[in-house]
Amino acid sequence: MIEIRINGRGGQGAVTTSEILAIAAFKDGRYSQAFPHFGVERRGAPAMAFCRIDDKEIKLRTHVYTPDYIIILDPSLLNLPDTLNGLKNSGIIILNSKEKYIELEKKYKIIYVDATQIALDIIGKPIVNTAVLGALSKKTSLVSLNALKDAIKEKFSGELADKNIEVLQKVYDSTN
Amino acid sequence: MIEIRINGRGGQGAVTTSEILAIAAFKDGRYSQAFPHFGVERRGAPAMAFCRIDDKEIKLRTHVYTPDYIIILDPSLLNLPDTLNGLKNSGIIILNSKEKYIELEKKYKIIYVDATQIALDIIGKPIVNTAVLGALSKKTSLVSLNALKDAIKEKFSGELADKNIEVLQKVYDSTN
Amino acid sequence: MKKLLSFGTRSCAGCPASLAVRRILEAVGDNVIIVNGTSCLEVTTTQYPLSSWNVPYIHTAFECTGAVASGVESALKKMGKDTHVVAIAGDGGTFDIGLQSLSGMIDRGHNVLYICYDNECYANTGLQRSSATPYGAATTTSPPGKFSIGNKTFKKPIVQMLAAQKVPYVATASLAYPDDLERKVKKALTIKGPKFIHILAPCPISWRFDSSETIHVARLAVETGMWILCEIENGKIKINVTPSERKPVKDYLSLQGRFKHLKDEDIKKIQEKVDDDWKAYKKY
Amino acid sequence: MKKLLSFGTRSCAGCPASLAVRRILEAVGDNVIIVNGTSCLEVTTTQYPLSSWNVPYIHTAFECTGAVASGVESALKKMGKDTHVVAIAGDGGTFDIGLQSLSGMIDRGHNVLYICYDNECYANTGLQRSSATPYGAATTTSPPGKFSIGNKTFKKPIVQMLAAQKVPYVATASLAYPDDLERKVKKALTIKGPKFIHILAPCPISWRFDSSETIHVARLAVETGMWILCEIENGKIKINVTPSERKPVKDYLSLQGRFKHLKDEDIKKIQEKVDDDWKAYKKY
Amino acid sequence: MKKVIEGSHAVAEAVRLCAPKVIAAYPITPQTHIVERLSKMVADGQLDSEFLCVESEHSAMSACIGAQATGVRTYTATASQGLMLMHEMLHVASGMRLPIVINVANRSVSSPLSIWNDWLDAMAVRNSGWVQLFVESSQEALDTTIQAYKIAETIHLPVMVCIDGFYLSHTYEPVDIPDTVAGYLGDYKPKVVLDPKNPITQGMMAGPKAFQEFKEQQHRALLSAKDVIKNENREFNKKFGRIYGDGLVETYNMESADYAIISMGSVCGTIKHILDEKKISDIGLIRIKTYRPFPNKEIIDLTKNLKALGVLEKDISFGIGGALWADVKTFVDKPVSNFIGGLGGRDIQIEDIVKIFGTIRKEEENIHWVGSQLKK
Amino acid sequence: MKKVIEGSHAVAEAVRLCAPKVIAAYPITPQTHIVERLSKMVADGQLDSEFLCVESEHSAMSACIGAQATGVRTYTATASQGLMLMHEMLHVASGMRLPIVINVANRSVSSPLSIWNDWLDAMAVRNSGWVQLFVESSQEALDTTIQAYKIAETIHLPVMVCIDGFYLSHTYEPVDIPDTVAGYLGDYKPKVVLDPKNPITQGMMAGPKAFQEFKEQQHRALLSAKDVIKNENREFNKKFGRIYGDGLVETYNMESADYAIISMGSVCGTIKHILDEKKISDIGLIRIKTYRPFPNKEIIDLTKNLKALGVLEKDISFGIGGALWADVKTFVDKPVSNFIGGLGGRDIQIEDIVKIFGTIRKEEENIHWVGSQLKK
Amino acid sequence: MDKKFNEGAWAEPGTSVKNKTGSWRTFKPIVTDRCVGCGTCTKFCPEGAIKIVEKNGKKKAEINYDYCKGCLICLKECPFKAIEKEVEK
Amino acid sequence: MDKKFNEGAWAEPGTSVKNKTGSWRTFKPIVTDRCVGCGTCTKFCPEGAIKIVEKNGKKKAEINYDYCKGCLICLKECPFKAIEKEVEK
Ligand SMILES: Cc1ncc(C[n+]2csc(CCOP(=O)(O)OP(=O)(O)O)c2C)c(N)n1
Ligand SMILES: Cc1ncc(C[n+]2csc(CCOP(=O)(O)OP(=O)(O)O)c2C)c(N)n1
Ligand code: SF4
Ligand code: SF4
Ligand code: SF4
Ligand code: SF4
Ligand code: SF4
Ligand code: SF4
Ligand SMILES: [Mg+2]
Ligand SMILES: [Mg+2]
Repeated sequence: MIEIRINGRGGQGAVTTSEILAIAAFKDGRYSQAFPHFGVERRGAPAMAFCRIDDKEIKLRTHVYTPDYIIILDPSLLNLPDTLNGLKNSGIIILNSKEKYIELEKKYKIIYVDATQIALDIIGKPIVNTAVLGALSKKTSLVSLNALKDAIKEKFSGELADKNIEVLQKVYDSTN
Repeated sequence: MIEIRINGRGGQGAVTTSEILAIAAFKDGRYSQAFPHFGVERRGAPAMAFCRIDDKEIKLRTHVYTPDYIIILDPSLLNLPDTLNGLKNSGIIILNSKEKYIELEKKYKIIYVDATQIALDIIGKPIVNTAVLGALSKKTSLVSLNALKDAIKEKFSGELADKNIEVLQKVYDSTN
Repeated sequence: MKKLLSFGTRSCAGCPASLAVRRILEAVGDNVIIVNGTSCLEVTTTQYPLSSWNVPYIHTAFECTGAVASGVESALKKMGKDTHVVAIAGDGGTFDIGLQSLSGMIDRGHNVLYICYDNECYANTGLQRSSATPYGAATTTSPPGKFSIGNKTFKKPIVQMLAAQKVPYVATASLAYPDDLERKVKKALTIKGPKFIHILAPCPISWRFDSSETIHVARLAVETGMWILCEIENGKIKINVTPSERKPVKDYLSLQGRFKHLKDEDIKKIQEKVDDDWKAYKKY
Repeated sequence: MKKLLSFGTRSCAGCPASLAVRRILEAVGDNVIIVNGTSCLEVTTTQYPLSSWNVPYIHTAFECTGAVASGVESALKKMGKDTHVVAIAGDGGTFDIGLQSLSGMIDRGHNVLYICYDNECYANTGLQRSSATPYGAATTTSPPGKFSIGNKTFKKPIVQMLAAQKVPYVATASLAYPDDLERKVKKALTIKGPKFIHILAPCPISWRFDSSETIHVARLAVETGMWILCEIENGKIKINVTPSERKPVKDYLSLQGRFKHLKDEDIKKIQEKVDDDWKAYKKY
Repeated sequence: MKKVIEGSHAVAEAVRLCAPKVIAAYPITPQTHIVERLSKMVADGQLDSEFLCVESEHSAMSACIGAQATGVRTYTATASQGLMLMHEMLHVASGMRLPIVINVANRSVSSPLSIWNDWLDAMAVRNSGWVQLFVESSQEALDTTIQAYKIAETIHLPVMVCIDGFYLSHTYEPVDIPDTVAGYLGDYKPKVVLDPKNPITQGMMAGPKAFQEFKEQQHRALLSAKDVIKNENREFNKKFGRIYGDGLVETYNMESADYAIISMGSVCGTIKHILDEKKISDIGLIRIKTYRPFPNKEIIDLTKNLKALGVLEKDISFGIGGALWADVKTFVDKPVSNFIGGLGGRDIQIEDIVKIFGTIRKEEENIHWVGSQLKK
Repeated sequence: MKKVIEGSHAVAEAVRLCAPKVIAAYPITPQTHIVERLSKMVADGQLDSEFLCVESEHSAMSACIGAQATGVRTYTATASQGLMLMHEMLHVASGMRLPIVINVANRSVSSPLSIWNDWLDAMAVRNSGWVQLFVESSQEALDTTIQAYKIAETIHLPVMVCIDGFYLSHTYEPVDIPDTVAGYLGDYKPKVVLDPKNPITQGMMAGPKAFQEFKEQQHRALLSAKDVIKNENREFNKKFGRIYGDGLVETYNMESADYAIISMGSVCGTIKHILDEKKISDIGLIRIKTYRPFPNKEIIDLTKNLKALGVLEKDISFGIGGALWADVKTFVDKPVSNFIGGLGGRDIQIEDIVKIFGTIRKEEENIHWVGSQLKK
Repeated sequence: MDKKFNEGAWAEPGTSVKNKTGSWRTFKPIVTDRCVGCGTCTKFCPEGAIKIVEKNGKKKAEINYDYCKGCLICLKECPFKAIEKEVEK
Repeated sequence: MDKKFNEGAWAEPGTSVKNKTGSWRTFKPIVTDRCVGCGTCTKFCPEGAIKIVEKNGKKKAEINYDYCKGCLICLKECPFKAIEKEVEK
């Protein structure tokens, strides 16, 4: 079972990210589960969501304490003490950032993606969730590009879906 | 233990009758208990109240099913099937009525009192409860006249108390 | 025709609630569902296994007449049935504990005629103060005493409040004016959406007058101007009965035991309030 | 001076509720007890073990702000203390689930200033319709769709309803007019008995505008006449700001995501309602 | 002073003696006589309280919470539908640790509507964290209401004193009214209050990190009531010369008993009467006075040497059985029969109880509906 | 169709399939997503219902009662404070024998305020005469909500389907949504309705002569739900190929167990996971799906040969212990330890459960607070 | 009663006719010959116990004593003072 | 925590100062020299995070970045357009 945590800020779509990922993983023929770490904090405050992916039915319903992956939607979250909590030693970070975090790279594998810029370019708003998933898909075997596309179509509709797929494809193509 | 039931109509004061009786009995140095048979019926509908008197503490809290005495505040109640329910064989009826009920006298001892008339004369309203208790006091050893007077003073005040005591005395004096 | 409220209710002799319902049902007819809140009316007309109602009737609790009526009306709508829904509640169930439920029903625009019969107290539980109790009245929870003149607030102006919520039809009615009452009920039923009729219901027990005086007291309320017969349609008020010369409120108050402790100055205060109310109504 | 609402509330950036409270407390000072109903304000200012309040504060539940304030005020009275009681609740807690409790508080005449900050929905639970939600607005329980234009009712006229209940002082206020707001709070505190102030609270999250626009939207509400700044003292109304030329409501609506699905005819309907309201207010 | 007064008035006298500063109540049968009497006391200047005619029971409890949090003693009374309607606020009051006192004139719960006595109301709120005390007589109602303030203020939890509707609330019987409770119940001196001089925040949200501990504390505090109640039972006896078992349970005729009937409230008087009159020796009565916290240890001890028990109760926990029976069965490990009766005002008669005694002696375990008219 | 959707949306899909004509609801976290989705379905014409934005939960249940009594299927959902506020009307609904269906997205009860999951809400209303079903997964939430209508309409009692707030309501996972329930759930055909053609009276008062029998009938009807639930569990399986234990309880890993942990709801998933992962053989799980009526016989049978039990529950019945523990102890006569945890959203972690297993094996009987930070 | 095993407490319409409230009376209203059958009293009787009947070609109020509770509103309100009272026996 | 054995959940006043919401910002408002210290922005800041200070005899708005959430109301409402924004790092 793979456990993923998404760290973001209220309003940035950590929850949506986890949901799209779960939908996509299911479309890939696996079992999945996504859920928020629900608080009363408002837009702007640090927020979390969880996702589990497995080849068999997922019965476990605790929070995710020792994630295999952490997706970080906003580099400023790295300033907070808890952002990397529990990440497994072999764990992978998907980080939305223009800049590199060399110090951190010593400890963890980091996948960078400049999600904000790409989202601004294409959607016109800093909606980063599909972008980070694009990078995740490219660099890991966790979820396929096609499944993500289908998941986006299920979750969004019309223009918003199209644009998000564009973002996804762009990130996928440009990540290396 | 002596058990008494008061049968009247809503608004006629069956409950008050039982209460005055209980207060008076206690003033005579005995234990007592009074309580209504509470229904949702309104003024005019048949109504009941109960009273118990004993020389020791009264713990029993059921309704009264087999009264030793039945006080009937209104002779028309005799038309109803349940009015004499449960009266013990040796039981006594205190009946507010001008007229005699010869048939009934064959089965029960009846104490008559023209309470309505006396009350109308003195109080100006057909408030019959003290009148019937006056007759009860005169003809039985259940409760003393003085205790009833004190009870009336406790329950009513001012003119109303005075007039009720007048009624009581008058009934007491005229009953034979 | 079958009596829509049958014989044998358990209400007190001279009961204004029973009488009000007879007049209401006469106007409404039998294509109706009645929704009733806990009250004298409910308790005296339904006791298992007997019911006085010859029209479909539902009671659930005290504070939710508006909400239950909303549910009934919504179900009828979905069933495609064209049956009137008439909610009936007392003043306590309308001014106090059921106000919110009523206001919600109005807000959602349910097609319900809500009628409050107002005996100015919680009569069913034995005459406690409600916010419909008039100034100075003795009730068991606003008793007069060394430190109390009786009820110290003026009656909540429910009609104005509901008119302010833009109920399309709001009216007051009196048992002493049965034709006016029936006309208003009929008129209300022609209007789609929420409607409110407020009937003064002089209660011999709670107000302490002889049971034969119910209508007399109801009439005096109108003649002294303590009860203003009016209709407010889409915010426009129409006064139905303007006494050529209003009798002094004392005539009304002195008939009732609940006011017998009042002093002249208290009565004056009440008279002034009535005079002010008339001024306000006329201006409106 | 110590900030009476301290730093570190958990409200969203651009929150009108936090801002309203800052203005209110500036006017009230520190001799006050705050009674708050469940709402964004409560949830974002008190979470054990941290509180943002530097004045005594109590929250109990959602629907009973008026009743809790009544209890606090009664206790103070008996203790002989001269402390203000200010109740603060959202529109849901005032127009809907707390209306009855408020009306009861008014009826009993408690010396409480009750302030409703109105973000026109249940914001704390994520933007559901309340009876303060304006016509046409999209909320999660009044979503637009094939069979729905969004919210199908007009805003409940709470100010008129409470004025009709004869609250001695009722006023509306706007975050864009902070001096007017503070003046009204101060004035209200000079009046004995229940007082009500209604503050429009444009919420960037629920209304869907940028967090920097809170004041801009609040001002547009006044300039388009959708929000009428007024005071009603003992039934007499005074309009505080009359825009020389009212801007079209479209200016206000088009800034907000919640109205973006509206068609021109819907906007026309809203414009007409505003025009009518102004007529009514002027006549009043 | 000893007088024959109504149970409701006995309660009102107790409240007058404890002198709450704020009383907020809404009328409901059979609670009305209590609050009517209190209104009159206030109107006449015998009691210096604010009496709030609130617009619902939800608001009655809310106003008490507001006033108590501000720093004064409060009081309310209700029954049945009223108790149901304030249910939410019962949890708030106990969670906020406010020592409010309520009298419940126990009455059934709708639907069907019933204004008559049973315990469906109190049992439906037994999870709300209040101390729940059931009394047998008007005297005990008065005494217990006074003790309730003491208990509540000691453990910082609200207390509910249950008196059977009509059976106690509307019954006149001799009651001794103390002249004063001054030497027993001191002034109310809360520590956490709403005060501009020390502007603390009350009634907060608590997140997953802290919430559970507050509930554990609350449970502990409620359990600690057992000792407090026992103690107050003794203290009260010292001052006023009246005592009720050990405060938690009272036993009667248990000296040579092989069996016991367990019950609460006024029907225990009837049971005592029968035990006396019929000179029964093999059956005793265990009257539970303190229902919450539940006197589990006491009941285990008292029943240790018995052959079988019967629980007589005026309530039903639908889909399981009598609530009191289930509580007893939770701790007692021998045949316990359940007798559900007196619902909606059905009078439990002498013959009913005699029959119950017979069934208990059979040492079976079944649920019986007292006087049922339904086919089996 | 099998999709990854939110638990709340799974419930909404179930409701859509059952097509109640009137839905009345008031928002409260974590129930909101259910009713928001239903609003949207109505707005889009996917569901032909009146959606009433009522002004409180008390009114939500009242409106459902009114509509159901008029003759249509109804629905509402709530949680926590909302369930408390409608408590009075829960009793009215069951007493009136109206087959209303509610989903409760279980959340704690104030004070302190908590928006997070536990069962304090559902447990506080366990006396109200409703069938109470607890589910483990979103799929079960969907399936059980459909069955709820069938059960309710068969026994003429309302049904409450409890789903853990957030843990289920806000979780996305694969759910199979049936195309139709037409072959399973027929049209709603009540006999006693408000209709001018047959103008009967509903919601009456009943005096002492009749009231108790109505409650006895109601209790019997609720007990009769056991067979109905078992049957619907099988019928549903025939139509849709999914089954949950025998409908009352579900067992897991009990084949060679000496001990069992008894619990309800979503945490059972975690327990199953641990039993699997750690290949535990001496401990099994008994998941109670039907909490009311209480499956006493089933539990007695299943535990007959066990050495000891543990009850894990997210609630506390103040002054006595866990409510579920007390229920189990009422019928089971061996050491049963009580583990109270997960209150106010405290996450019950894998280590917590491992520890619980250890304690159960000790065969003691105590009340433990899972992860307590308080001193003993 | 068992037949209602699966139903709440409901009642057939108008069954309270079984409840003969005539027995509640203290005073009994008597319609005298002064009655002209104007019908006023019928609108004011809380029990609905008065109806107008034709007798010998004349309209006249008739009181249903099975249900009349004796409130005497009719007596008070009759514009022709056509109703008198007597004490009920 | 045990000390509160007999108390509900209550809090000391103003303790939320511990909750530094400055970390929530996406954009950071910067007061430029165009500021004349008119104070308008202080009445509109939902966080109460702006105060007017004297610097070199000139009044000027000062933002408390520990708590400013970056809503940019101040930027929008400043009559002198004296506030600018930058992306938070
Ligand atoms: C929640 C609740 N509280 C209290 C009651 C008790 N109660 C029943 S009827 C009633 C009085 C009703 O007053 P009103 O609505 O004015 O009708 P009336 O009895 O005067 O006809 C009261 C207080 C109740 N049934 N439910
Ligand atoms: C009885 C009850 N029902 C529902 C809720 C859930 N709830 C908490 S706050 C809230 C919304 C409050 O709306 P409003 O009063 O307008 O304040 P806002 O959140 O918009 O600031 C709701 C529905 C609750 N706490 N209690
Ligand atoms: S108390 Fe008044 S309203 Fe109630 S039944 Fe009697 S007369 Fe009618
Ligand atoms: S949702 Fe609106 S009102 Fe609520 S905290 Fe956020 S900005 Fe403030
Ligand atoms: S009794 Fe009087 S009121 Fe009645 S019909 Fe005859 S004349 Fe008319
Ligand atoms: S006395 Fe009253 S009840 Fe009898 S007929 Fe006349 S009005 Fe009707
Ligand atoms: S920043 Fe602008 S609004 Fe603020 S003080 Fe300076 S000039 Fe005034
Ligand atoms: S950006 Fe917003 S929070 Fe920050 S100082 Fe400006 S107004 Fe205040
Ligand atoms: Mg009334
Ligand atoms: Mg709001």
